[in-house]
Parts: sequence; structure tokens; C-alpha cells
Amino acid sequence: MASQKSIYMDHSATTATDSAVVEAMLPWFSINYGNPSSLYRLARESKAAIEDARKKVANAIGAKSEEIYFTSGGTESDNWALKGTAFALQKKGNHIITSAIEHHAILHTCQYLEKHGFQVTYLPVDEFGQVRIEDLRAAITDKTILVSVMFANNEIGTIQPIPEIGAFCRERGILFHTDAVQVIGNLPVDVAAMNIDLLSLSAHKFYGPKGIGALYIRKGVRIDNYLHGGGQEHRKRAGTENVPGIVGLGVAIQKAVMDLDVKTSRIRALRDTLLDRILHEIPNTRLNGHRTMRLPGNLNVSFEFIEGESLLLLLDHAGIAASTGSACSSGSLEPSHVLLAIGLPAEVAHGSLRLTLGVQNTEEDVSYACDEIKKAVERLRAMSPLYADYLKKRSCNV
Amino acid sequence: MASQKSIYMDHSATTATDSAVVEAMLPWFSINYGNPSSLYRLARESKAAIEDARKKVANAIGAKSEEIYFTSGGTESDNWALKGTAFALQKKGNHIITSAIEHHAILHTCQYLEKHGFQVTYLPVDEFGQVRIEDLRAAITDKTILVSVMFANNEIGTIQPIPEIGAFCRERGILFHTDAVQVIGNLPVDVAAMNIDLLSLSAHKFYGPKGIGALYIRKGVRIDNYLHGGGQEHRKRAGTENVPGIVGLGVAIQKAVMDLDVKTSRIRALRDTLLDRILHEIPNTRLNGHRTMRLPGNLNVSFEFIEGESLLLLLDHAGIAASTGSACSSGSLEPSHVLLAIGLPAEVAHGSLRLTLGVQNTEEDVSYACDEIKKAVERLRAMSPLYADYLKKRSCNV
Amino acid sequence: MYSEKVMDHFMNPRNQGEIPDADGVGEVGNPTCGDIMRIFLTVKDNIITDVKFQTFGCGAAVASSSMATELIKGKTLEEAWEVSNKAVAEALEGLPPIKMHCSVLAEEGIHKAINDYRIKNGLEPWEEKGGHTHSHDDLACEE
Ligand SMILES: Cc1ncc(COP(=O)(O)O)c(C=O)c1O
Ligand SMILES: Cc1ncc(COP(=O)(O)O)c(C=O)c1O
Ligand code: FES
Ligand code: FES
Repeated sequence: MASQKSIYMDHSATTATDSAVVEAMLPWFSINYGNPSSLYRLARESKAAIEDARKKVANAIGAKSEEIYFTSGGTESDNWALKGTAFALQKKGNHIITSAIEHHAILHTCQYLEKHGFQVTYLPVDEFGQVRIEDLRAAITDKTILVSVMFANNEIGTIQPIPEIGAFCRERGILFHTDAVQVIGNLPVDVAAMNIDLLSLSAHKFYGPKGIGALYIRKGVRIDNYLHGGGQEHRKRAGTENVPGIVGLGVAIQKAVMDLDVKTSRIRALRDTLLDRILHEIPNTRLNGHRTMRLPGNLNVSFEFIEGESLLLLLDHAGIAASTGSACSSGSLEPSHVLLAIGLPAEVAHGSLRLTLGVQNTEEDVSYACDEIKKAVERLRAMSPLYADYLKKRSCNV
Repeated sequence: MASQKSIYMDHSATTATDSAVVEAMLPWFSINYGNPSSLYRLARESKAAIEDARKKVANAIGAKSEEIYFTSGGTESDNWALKGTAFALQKKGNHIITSAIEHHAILHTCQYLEKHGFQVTYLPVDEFGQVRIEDLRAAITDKTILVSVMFANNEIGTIQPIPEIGAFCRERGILFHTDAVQVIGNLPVDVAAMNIDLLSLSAHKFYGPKGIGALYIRKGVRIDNYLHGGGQEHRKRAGTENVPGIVGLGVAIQKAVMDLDVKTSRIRALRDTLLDRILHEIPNTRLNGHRTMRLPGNLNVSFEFIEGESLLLLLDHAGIAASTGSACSSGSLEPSHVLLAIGLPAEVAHGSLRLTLGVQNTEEDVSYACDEIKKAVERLRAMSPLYADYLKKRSCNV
Repeated sequence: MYSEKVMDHFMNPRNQGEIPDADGVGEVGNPTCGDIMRIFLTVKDNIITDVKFQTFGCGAAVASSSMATELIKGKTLEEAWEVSNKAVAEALEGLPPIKMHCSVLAEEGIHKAINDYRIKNGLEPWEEKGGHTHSHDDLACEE
């Protein structure tokens, strides 16, 4: 029988919507349900709620209200940012620079653009997952119109040198987009100070609802529309506005950036405890990503000789929700492109475990999780032919 | 002081989310919040909820589950259907046929496609707003890859001869897409019997939530992806699924198609009462659209000599939520393209009023609305120079 | 996504371990793509009297190994040779389509172990019949 425990350590995948957020959304379903595009009172109320949420998003990232456009989530924001600017600037150039460890919403969009006449450079990253400014500098050509580098990585949590990249791009007059989907509520963001031209965010990653996000577009940036239709969002993004979702995003982002330091310090401390215990108590384990330049709740380790999906199944049985970069869990043939990009051999990438902590986690969770992970790793190693070989080899060498 | 009354007669713009739908959505925000792509129990529950909703949508329109893809709404469905098939079939041909009275989500997408190498024929409609099969037949070329004709029009409510268009396209081997956003819960839909290859729908038009919709794609239809990224929706539509929205859509569509006849008969009767009274009691008024082939709740009339936005403001003051095809209300310079397409002179189009009735309307609403409309029209005519001229001319002719 | 049977065999794998002086050993897969399986056989009078496995792989791979060893235990080599990946998957009450190749691994592991035994005993190895039911081709790691 599976465990009665239920410990959620997959906050980078999604988060529980905060009850205050749901509360704030509720009236906009059945009471104040007016279509914001209409003229009457009910509609004006929806319109006002949207503008209020827009201001909250703008405030949270140092933007102006009129620079915020609501979308259906991080994926749409990424698609729009890249395709919209690429096609708008096609006459200026056809070269785009991104990194090898972006989310698929960026990478697959880049592949689409490659099929439509664009050239894309995928910057390598160092062993900790960071892009080097020298590589960026070397990749620039006179055809470069856009640089898109994520603020922090969803798998290994590594934070990129965003202010440096922003300053560099601004100086060269090249647009700079950053996918900040993992960052809101985890790190301070200031689009003006950081010279960011476009920024993607998604509410469900910071205790807001799924299916709503935003794209920040700095005033003056040329960008084509992506969803064509009605005149919503200042004629830039068509479709009846998801009013409850937008209201929820507004409340969630306001809460997310409040007392950021206090909240993230607590989560960082929990993460560090868990990480230290795992590294000390489980042999043949390595940390993936950067030791300090990483998201506060993110922990990514590889256990040699075992496979991640099996590990997740055992942890699920123990009531722990986690994630892996193993190909076996994804239905694709390749293990995580991020783990390969930081130089992990495929078989080590297979044995990776991502735990992402959030507001609901406690010290008790951490200690329970550590015990269970240890047991599960031991159990899987006991049935692993790779571990058997390793033990034999080790005893021969003695 | 504005009226305390509140009568909603704009159900084609959007609807109040049914309280049972909201109820069904609630657990998926904060309790069962798992990301469906993950492996653990919480995630499997989300996945199962999505598949359950998919089945409900499929059942409602005579499709198979695996032919339903969730989107962020009608606009995304329309964009995907047209751009996705157009680019996938580009090698076969570059000609698309649509109608002159489509929603902007279709028309603006067609304009986008025209900029990207496609040719689009906009079929005219007759004075009632119907497309003629002869015109469609005449428009077909050996380059025609797609026909997109809406099931029923959002402004004048006119229903198109969808089964005939479907049969015709199937026979010619041309893809047929229909925008059925206004139709779910109003008319029976059977994609198999009607030979429909792609169909767009949007939950908030049938008492479901805003920001969620679906595209039906018949098995075997070739279509490019539109939102690129993760492997969701069988690798066809990326982005973390809006689980509460999808669940809400499922419940809403199941309710929408239940007892369709009973519900729509009641609404049709109310609409007919209102229409008859308006036409009889207010002179110089005409009905726009088809007398019988129209959506049960839709009423669209033009009052000569007055302007729609003014009328809406007076009605809003009286607590009535309605819509107009006047340019003054839309921020564009042209009055409704639909009203112009059925041959209305621009000045008559300006004086149009759309009332769309729904489940919450009563006989009392109808009688109150009729009285208030009459008063408002009289008041505006009293200040209209056109009406003054008309009165003078009439008295001269007498 | 897995059936109860798969989860049972995953949580309580049968015949897991190593036979140090096995009569036949088969290893298939490669760690790069996350599948590696080793099958150990003890054969007496043409009958598989003992079988054990070691597996590095997903839940389906572990469950397939466990089930496959159950299916061939006590069988003649001829009978064991005929146990297909489909039979393994069916005995597990089905596998998700993308996980069918994990059961192919089990079938191939058994074949390798049997042929290893035959070669060690001076017999001709049996020929893998081509084109059997596995969907390994489109999911093959070697590509
Ligand atoms: C870095 C990053 N970018 C983009 C996305 C896509 O966001 P969504 O799934 O909300 O569309 C995600 C999460 O899935 C992400 O982690
Ligand atoms: C006929 C029609 N098509 C498409 C749409 C767009 O749907 P949504 O606003 O939900 O994106 C609407 C409504 O706005 C519509 O009435
Ligand atoms: S061993 Fe990788 S998918 Fe089964
Ligand atoms: S008269 Fe003012 S907008 Fe038409």
C-alpha cells in the first residue's frame, strides 16, 4: 500500500494556487462576468479589474502598465516574443542567439524559426550551466536581431548573468528577451535596470492559476501580433480576456514579490539542509548546476548507477512528488538536454533527481524526504547491473 | 441615477460561468493542482481529469476523444486551424476560401496568411447573411486547400448550410473548418455526419470559463503545430494544461448539449416575443439576418436615424446589457463588416442593436427591455437631425 | 500510467539478483539510453531451474524483467525461447505504448542468455527471428 504522506517537492513543475488567489478570482466567473470589450457597467468592471492586474504585474517587474500583455501562459509568451520580433525585424537581419539549455518553448520555437529562414546560434554553457558573455560576444553578427537567454533554468536552477547580457545587448542595439517563468517570486526582477526588452512569465509557477501568463514588451519594441482576431490588449493580443485568470495572476504576483527575501531565505535553508544530507549520506552522488547562483528552492543531483523514473516511482510510493531528467520518464529518447549540455554522461543524466521546494515545505518534509530517497537509491542500486559491476571493480582494485 | 435593474442580453459576447461549473473547477486549483505531465499521483489525477473532459467535449460534437485538443479559446483555435493547415498543405496549394462575415479571429488570420503567400477568397453572403453553395463551387480552384465558413454568425445569428458545405468539401477532398464558437449549446453539432474536418469552440460562450477552448481536428488531417514547446496534448499543443479551465469546459459542454431542444425552445420563444414587439411597436425598424435560420437567442435590428453607441448607453443606464454593430462603439472607423456584407447602408448599420438571450432571461426581462428600448429610441430620434429631416419629408409627401 | 500488475512487479520484483556461476548470461541494452538488463540462467536437463535478473531502467523495464523471469522459470529452453515481449506485456496487464520497448529488452535478454548457454555447451546458437512484434525499431537507442 502506498504511503499516506504527501510531500510536494516539484514546485518548478507547478504550484498549488494560493487560496487568497482563488478567492479573488471567484467573483469574476459568475457575478462580474462581463466581456471587457463591451460597453455596459458589467463590462467596465471587468475592464477595470484587468487594468488593475496589469498594474500589479508591471509593479512586480519594474515595468509600465502599458508594457504588459496577458497571454495564456509561459509557452505563448515565449512563442510570441520570438516569432513576433523575428518576423518584425526580418528585414534587419535573420540571426537569433539563444542558449542550449532553454525550455522547449524557446528551443522548439527556434527550430520553427530555422525552418522559416532564420539562423539560430545555441550558446553552450559551462559545467554549472552558465552562459559566458565572451561566447555571446563572439556569436554576434551584423545580422543578429535578438538574444533570448532564460533568467534561470527550470531543471538545474542555474541563474544567468542577466544584467550583463542586458547591458551588452542594449549597447549593441540588439533586442534581449528573457524567459523568467521560473524566476518570479524567487529572485528580484527589474526590467528597466536589467535592460530587458521582453520578458515571459507564467502564473502557475508562483501560486497563481494555470493557463494565464504575460509578456512584457518594452515600449518601442517592434513586434508582430501572434494571435490574430479582435482588438483586445491594445490590438496586440486577440481573444476574450481570461478575466478570472488575469485577476488571479495580479494577486499572485503581488504576493510573490512581497517579502521576497524572507520567504526565499527560509526555502533556501531547507534546500541546503536537504542537499547537504543527500550528498553526505548517499555515496556516488553529485550536484548538478551551480552551487550558489541557483534558484533558492532548486536541488538537482545525480545518483550513479540508477535510473530516474524508477526512483520517482519509489518516491511517489512514499508520497513524495519529484522530477527527473531521465529520458525514460519523458517518452523521448534523449535524457534532459540541460544535463547533457552541462557535460553529464547520458547514463549519469539518467540517474538525476530534481527536488524543487516551495512555501508549503517544512523541516519535517526535508528529513522524511532524505530518509526515503536514501532507501530508494539503495534499493535500486541493489538491482542495478551497473552498481554490481562497480562494486566488483572496486573490490578488485583494493 | 442608474437603474437598479440588471438585465443581461449579451450572451453572444460572453456568459456567466454556471455555478456547477465553478464548483467542479475549484478542487483543481489548490487541492489537485498537479502538473499533468509529471509522474506522481497528484499528476495522474490531473491527467485523468483532462482525459475525462476531452471525452465530454468529443461526445458533445460527435468526435473521438483523440480528435480534441484544448486551446486558450476560440481565437487560438481559429488561428491554429487556419495557419496550421495552410502551412502544412502549402505544397498542395495556396488558396483558401472563407466568408465575408467571419469573426475577426478568422478574417485577421486570413489577412496574415495573405501576407505570407496565400490567396484568400471572401465569399459574399445574401441579404440574410447566408453563403451560397454556387458561390463556393465557383470559387474553388485546383489550388484550394481549405474552406473555413462559420457555423453561425455572432452578430446577426445567421446559420450557414454547414452539412451542404461539408459534403461538398469532402467530395472535392478539400479541408473544411468551421468556427462553431456561437453554436455549442444552441444547435446540435455532429462533426462526423456534417463532414467537418476542423471545428473551433470556446467555453465562455456556453456558461463555461473564459480563456479555455478546443479545436477538433479530424483524425488524419495534416496540421502544423502552432504553440511550440513541451509535449502536451499528444505533442500537438504545448503549454502546461489549464486543468481547472479544461475541467470547467468539460462540465459546461456536457450541460450545454443536454436537453438542447427544451432549453433553446424556451429562449427562442422569448426572443420571438421581444422581436415581434420591437418590430410592431417601434416604426422604421428592420430585422437583420435570417428570420428562421438563426441562433435561438439572437435578435439583431436596425433603428433608422439613430446611432448604436448612444442607444447602448441609454440601455445601460436602464440596466440592460446589449451590443451594437456601430463603429462608434468599437474604436474602428467602419461599422460592422457583417452588416455591410448583408447590404445595409452604413448609416443603417450604425443604428443596429444586438440582443442575445440566454438561460437567465425571463418574460419579465423581455417586457422591461422592450419598454426601455422603445423609450430610448424615441429619445434619440427626438434629437436626431436625420429623423427631423425624415419627418419633414414625410409631412411634405403627405 | 502503469497497471497494478506493473507496479506490483516493480515494487516487489521477483528473481532479482545474480547467479554467480550461471550456466548462461545475457546482457542487453546500453546505459546511454537508460536500458540495461542482465539475465542469469541455471539450466539442468534443458530446463531452466533458476533465473535471476539485474536491471538499470524504468519501472516498465524492472517489471518486465521480473515478469519475464517468472514466465520462463521451470520451462524448457525451447519454451523459454518462445516467450515474446508481447506475452510479457500481456502478463503485466499491458504497458504504455512508449514503454513496449522495455519488454522487448526482456525478450532479448532471455534469448541472449539461452544462446550464451548453448555456445558454452558447444551448441549452435538459435537465430533471432526477425520482425517480431517489438516496436523497438522506432525507439531504438542505437539510432
Ligand atoms: C523556463 C520555462 N519556460 C517556459 C515554460 C512554459 O510555461 P507554461 O507551461 O506555463 O506555458 C516553463 C514551464 O513549463 C518553464 O519552466
Ligand atoms: C464566432 C466567433 N469566433 C471566435 C470568437 C473568439 O473567441 P474567444 O474570444 O473566446 O477567443 C468569438 C467570440 O469572441 C466568436 O463569436
Ligand atoms: S528503460 Fe528507459 S523507457 Fe524503459
Ligand atoms: S459619433 Fe463619435 S464615434 Fe461615432
